[in-house]
Amino acid sequence: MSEKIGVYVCHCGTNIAGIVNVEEVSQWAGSRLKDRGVVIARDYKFMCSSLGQELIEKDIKELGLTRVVVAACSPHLHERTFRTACERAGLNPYLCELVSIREQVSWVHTDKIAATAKAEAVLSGGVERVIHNEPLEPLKVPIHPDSLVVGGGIAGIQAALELADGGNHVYLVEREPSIGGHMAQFDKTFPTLDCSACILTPRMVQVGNHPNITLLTWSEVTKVDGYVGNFEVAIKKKARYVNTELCTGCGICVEKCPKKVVDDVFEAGMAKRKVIYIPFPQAVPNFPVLDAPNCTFFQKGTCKACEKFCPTNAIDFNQKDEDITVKVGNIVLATGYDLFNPRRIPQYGYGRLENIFTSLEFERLCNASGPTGGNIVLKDGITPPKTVGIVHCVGSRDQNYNGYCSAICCMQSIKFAHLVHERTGADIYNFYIDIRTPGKSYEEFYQRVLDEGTHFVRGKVAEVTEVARSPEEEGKLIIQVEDTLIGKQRRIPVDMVILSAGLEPRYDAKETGKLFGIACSADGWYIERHPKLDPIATMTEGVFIAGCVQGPKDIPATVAQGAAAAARIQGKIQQGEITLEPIRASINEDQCSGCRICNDLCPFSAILYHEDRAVSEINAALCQGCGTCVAACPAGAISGTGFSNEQILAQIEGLLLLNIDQKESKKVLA
Amino acid sequence: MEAELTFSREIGNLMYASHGNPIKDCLQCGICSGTCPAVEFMEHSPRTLIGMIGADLKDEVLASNTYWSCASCYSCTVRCPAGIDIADLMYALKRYSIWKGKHEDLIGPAFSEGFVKMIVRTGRSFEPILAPTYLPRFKAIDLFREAQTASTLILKGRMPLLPKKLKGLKNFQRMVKRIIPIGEEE
Amino acid sequence: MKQYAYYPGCSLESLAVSYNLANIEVSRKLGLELSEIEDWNCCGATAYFPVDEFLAYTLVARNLAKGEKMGLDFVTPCNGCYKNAYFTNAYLQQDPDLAEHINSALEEDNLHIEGTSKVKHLIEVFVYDVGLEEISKKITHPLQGLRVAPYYGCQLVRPRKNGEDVENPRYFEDLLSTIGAEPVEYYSKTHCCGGSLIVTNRMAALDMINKLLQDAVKSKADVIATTCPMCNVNLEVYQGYVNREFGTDYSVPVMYFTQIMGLAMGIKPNLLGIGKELVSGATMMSFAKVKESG
Amino acid sequence: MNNDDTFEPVIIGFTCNWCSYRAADTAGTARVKYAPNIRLIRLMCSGRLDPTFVLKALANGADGVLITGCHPGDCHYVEQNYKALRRFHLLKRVLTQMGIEPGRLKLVWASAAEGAILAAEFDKFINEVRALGPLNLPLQKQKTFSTPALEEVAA
Repeated sequence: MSEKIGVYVCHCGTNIAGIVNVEEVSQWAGSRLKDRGVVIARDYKFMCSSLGQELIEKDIKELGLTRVVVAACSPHLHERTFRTACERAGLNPYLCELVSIREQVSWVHTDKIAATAKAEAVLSGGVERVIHNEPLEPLKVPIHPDSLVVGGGIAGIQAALELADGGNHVYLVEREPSIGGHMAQFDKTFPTLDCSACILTPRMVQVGNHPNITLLTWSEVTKVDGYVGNFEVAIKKKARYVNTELCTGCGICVEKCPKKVVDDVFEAGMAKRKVIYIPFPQAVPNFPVLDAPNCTFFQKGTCKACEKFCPTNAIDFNQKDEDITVKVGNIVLATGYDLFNPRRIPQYGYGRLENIFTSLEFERLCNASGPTGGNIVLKDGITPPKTVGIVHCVGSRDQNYNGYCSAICCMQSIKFAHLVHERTGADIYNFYIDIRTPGKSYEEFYQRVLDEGTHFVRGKVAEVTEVARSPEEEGKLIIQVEDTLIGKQRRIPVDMVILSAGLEPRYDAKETGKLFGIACSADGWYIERHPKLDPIATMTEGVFIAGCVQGPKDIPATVAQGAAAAARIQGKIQQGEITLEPIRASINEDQCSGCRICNDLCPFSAILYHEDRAVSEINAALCQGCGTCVAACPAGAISGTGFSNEQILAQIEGLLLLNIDQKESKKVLA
Repeated sequence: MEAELTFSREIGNLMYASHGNPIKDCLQCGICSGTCPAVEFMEHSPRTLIGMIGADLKDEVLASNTYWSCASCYSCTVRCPAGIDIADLMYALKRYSIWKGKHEDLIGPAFSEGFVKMIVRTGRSFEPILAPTYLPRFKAIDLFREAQTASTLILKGRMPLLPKKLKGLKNFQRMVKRIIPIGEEE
Repeated sequence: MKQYAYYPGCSLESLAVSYNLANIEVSRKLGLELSEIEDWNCCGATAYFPVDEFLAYTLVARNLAKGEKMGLDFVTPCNGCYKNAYFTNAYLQQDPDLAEHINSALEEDNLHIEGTSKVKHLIEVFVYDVGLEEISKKITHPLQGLRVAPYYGCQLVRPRKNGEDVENPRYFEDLLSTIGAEPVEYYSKTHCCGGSLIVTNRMAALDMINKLLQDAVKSKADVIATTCPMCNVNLEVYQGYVNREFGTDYSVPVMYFTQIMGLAMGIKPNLLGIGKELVSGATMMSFAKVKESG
Repeated sequence: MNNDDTFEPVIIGFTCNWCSYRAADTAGTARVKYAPNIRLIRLMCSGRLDPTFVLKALANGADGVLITGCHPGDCHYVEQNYKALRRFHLLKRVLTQMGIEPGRLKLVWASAAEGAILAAEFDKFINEVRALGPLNLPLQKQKTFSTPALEEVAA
């Protein structure tokens, strides 16, 4: 039996009608496409208005339409509107097609005749396509109420707390021995200058004690299976060699441990730590971890000092890595950033010359709990600097390294200038290309630091050298730069240089992304679902991103994203189940030859292979509907709902007006 | 819609290998000037010159001695954060100024032209032929020193008195003429 | 015996004859044959580009084409020639239009170029093709205690070719340690000597030379080792000019890296063209002699 | 160089739902103008592009086919646009073997933001195809009404 198709052409005021002769289009459809099943064709001022929608609903009920085509704006705008309208009238929403004659016709063309002709062709394509549409039911999957948060920095902490306070269980996985992330290493936070630790540690403690949070530090996610609402996540708990059941965190083991190594994680290489250690005093959890590769016992089989002195016999040299699996409904990725390594810019002398610090090293240097107890001094540990140079944009805004702006370096450098001024009264030079202070009371902070007498020199530093060309340069670090505002070459001798190194994606961001089925941009940051309207969701349903994994950002923005991600998940959990667009691929087992070509094509590993029956099968909930497998299947055994071969081939014929009389079509094509 | 020919476009068209050089991407950060070993001898720093090109100050740019002071050491090129091959840009300006016959005052242009003419004549570079192209512009004392140096070099056997010529010189010259019509005086 | 298409460049027939001698001697000792490209022409140094970009490519391409014909890697001991050859070759490879244009001119000389052969600087051939391992085996008179300032110059390392370290390269130092000498760390090892300005902007050039010598002397170098005739002439012949100009009293010997290698391999100084320099190399020769007698 | 001035090519463009289709929308919203010769089909991903779509379009009267997708590395399905790239190269060869100018098929990357760029690419390609002239395939001569699409409805 042939379909009864209703065609509706929208004027969109004059947006469409101004260029496209909408009346002609609807008449053309009514007559020329009659034998294609079009029983009614109308045009109306605003199809999306309630009156316009009622028009459709009325026709569906009275004329018994089996298909609907609306020629109006982009489906991204109103597809849902018209589909719901059809649903109200008892027609399966997926039997309604929206073709764009505004964004892709009236707004981009000027010749009325040609535009009208194209509108007709586009419409005819829609009609041919809709004939092959199938009634679909949206997929509903239950949401597991537990969530996983990966990364224990401030973003992850925020997300975890919001979720837990909302009464949902959270697994917080952190690969370091303690949560806290970069923020725990900072001294002060701009622009308010409140002590980073003072505002962070309470949150960390909350996480530690929260009944709804399972804290898994010194652990890493190794495998992610399943799909939104029903993830199954494998986590490796690395051996701590400390039985946390017995350990009281008294710290005697650390005290007694005879061996020290450089701590290049928390202290950024600025200080040493014991081989068995608690990363920092306020660490959560407060259990020590034993660094086996460096441990004398593991190297030589002797020592065991920690074990001897432990009052509760909590040291366990036989502890092994432990693999656990958890079931969660949603995931937040908050794995943060790595610092750009200034060694990559040899002319800045980092690692070659004394008294050149990275931003992170300097944070430790002026941190009260840091190696110098917060005294800003040169490498000799006593002399305070008389002049300090702070270099902005190190590794950022530079095609030789990272093209993007790291967003926080300007404010960070200005903060450093203030701290140095406050604690040493030294002469300070900031070398910048542009000053970027786009945040609440950021500009005011900049003004304040200007007011403190810090020199701001506009110019990208050419090099930092110890080679003196004049007596006053002897024994100093000389910063060579063009002061672009006065157009003069300057060589500025300083005692200390701080390199405001940029932010980079984690070295292993790509692999992590693969693990969770999300993609990295060219820069290496994770791609959000929409850069403006959906910055925390990803293309993988149920996986969210928060903080610097999505791109460089300051603490407030990071916290906001953590909270936002949590709120999104909260909502999903409340719904109990989620509906997925039924645009999915499915395999007809009778046609499947079991060649397995499709298996490796799927980036979401939604296709599993049944050895026994030698056929492949697609997990509808995992499938994202890209259709690559459909196109690739040599046996034509895979079909994609919503984008089937029939639909597309028919649309091609429609667009080329094969469906109507040739003489006529010539006229239209011309 | 043909955009009008700005100076920066004109110059861009003179840089084939660097695909016109992304001059407009310049951040005016000044790392080129800060790096340049000859900057103290330039009327305008490389950064300023690029700015002037962007501002379409054609005459001022061509009048500047900056590009003739470039030693083509490429230090700026490798450091430019915008990926501009500044040394190549300087070459382009040199070409432009030679064509427009600017800078009779400087040695650079005469030297380059003399050099090329010599190559076209013999196929090899050879100081004694080259010297006359620039020596006249030297001060007497400098001339004397040049001569001194030359004679010592000759004694050390480091300066042959007869130029070498290519065997396939005729072909060579026809080849050159395929590219540019200079060396006609042959 | 590995063969290379050898392009000495003009200066090696005049100002840098000794460089040419040393190159051939040392290469032979290392089992390399430098077969000179027949009837090569000047590559234009830095003086072509100001006149015509395509002419510059064509003149370089002629030599490259001859090298390609020999089916050997193209090797040159001159930084300027090297940079010109390397990039011309690369451009011709990447850009068929340019290649066509250039080839239309080369036809006049019955030549054709594909841009397929590899272009190398002699020092790269030694360090990477031969290898420090092999070289060390040939060292009979290691130059113990000789403090050498390795001078890379500009166009050996710049512009960047493929992601190598252009700011702080190390291979020259490694080569020097291999022959028993003591490479000194000094600031300006890749800074410009102003070679291309010595005629056109004398003051600028002398200023650069001055800074360079200053750093070399400060680092207590007995000798500066160069990889380029232009740099060498600049640093050596014009040392007197610098002294006159800045009231300094430099007398730092400047030698070609192959000359120094040659000494360490026990090759007779005169075979290496030593003795032709204006700044006496006596101070450094003492080291070599000590070795020879002992 | 166009021999027949009255000739207006018809071009089918395959777009990715996440980038190029949105780019076309962006072009619309920004009122960027381009020639009306191109008609777009929305796929979920350029990876969905079945080579037969292209051949079908050409066989049924299109003078050129434009494939568009997300920039490499930006694919919303991680890496499927690379598969499109592979198929594109394959198709080029097939077309050449069939005696069809490979210039009638083109691949363009466009992100959702690059409306203006995409519009410019449309015009560029339309002109390229116009220069190639009409595609006259033997198959095209006997175009009939009975296409698979029709039979199904009739049944």
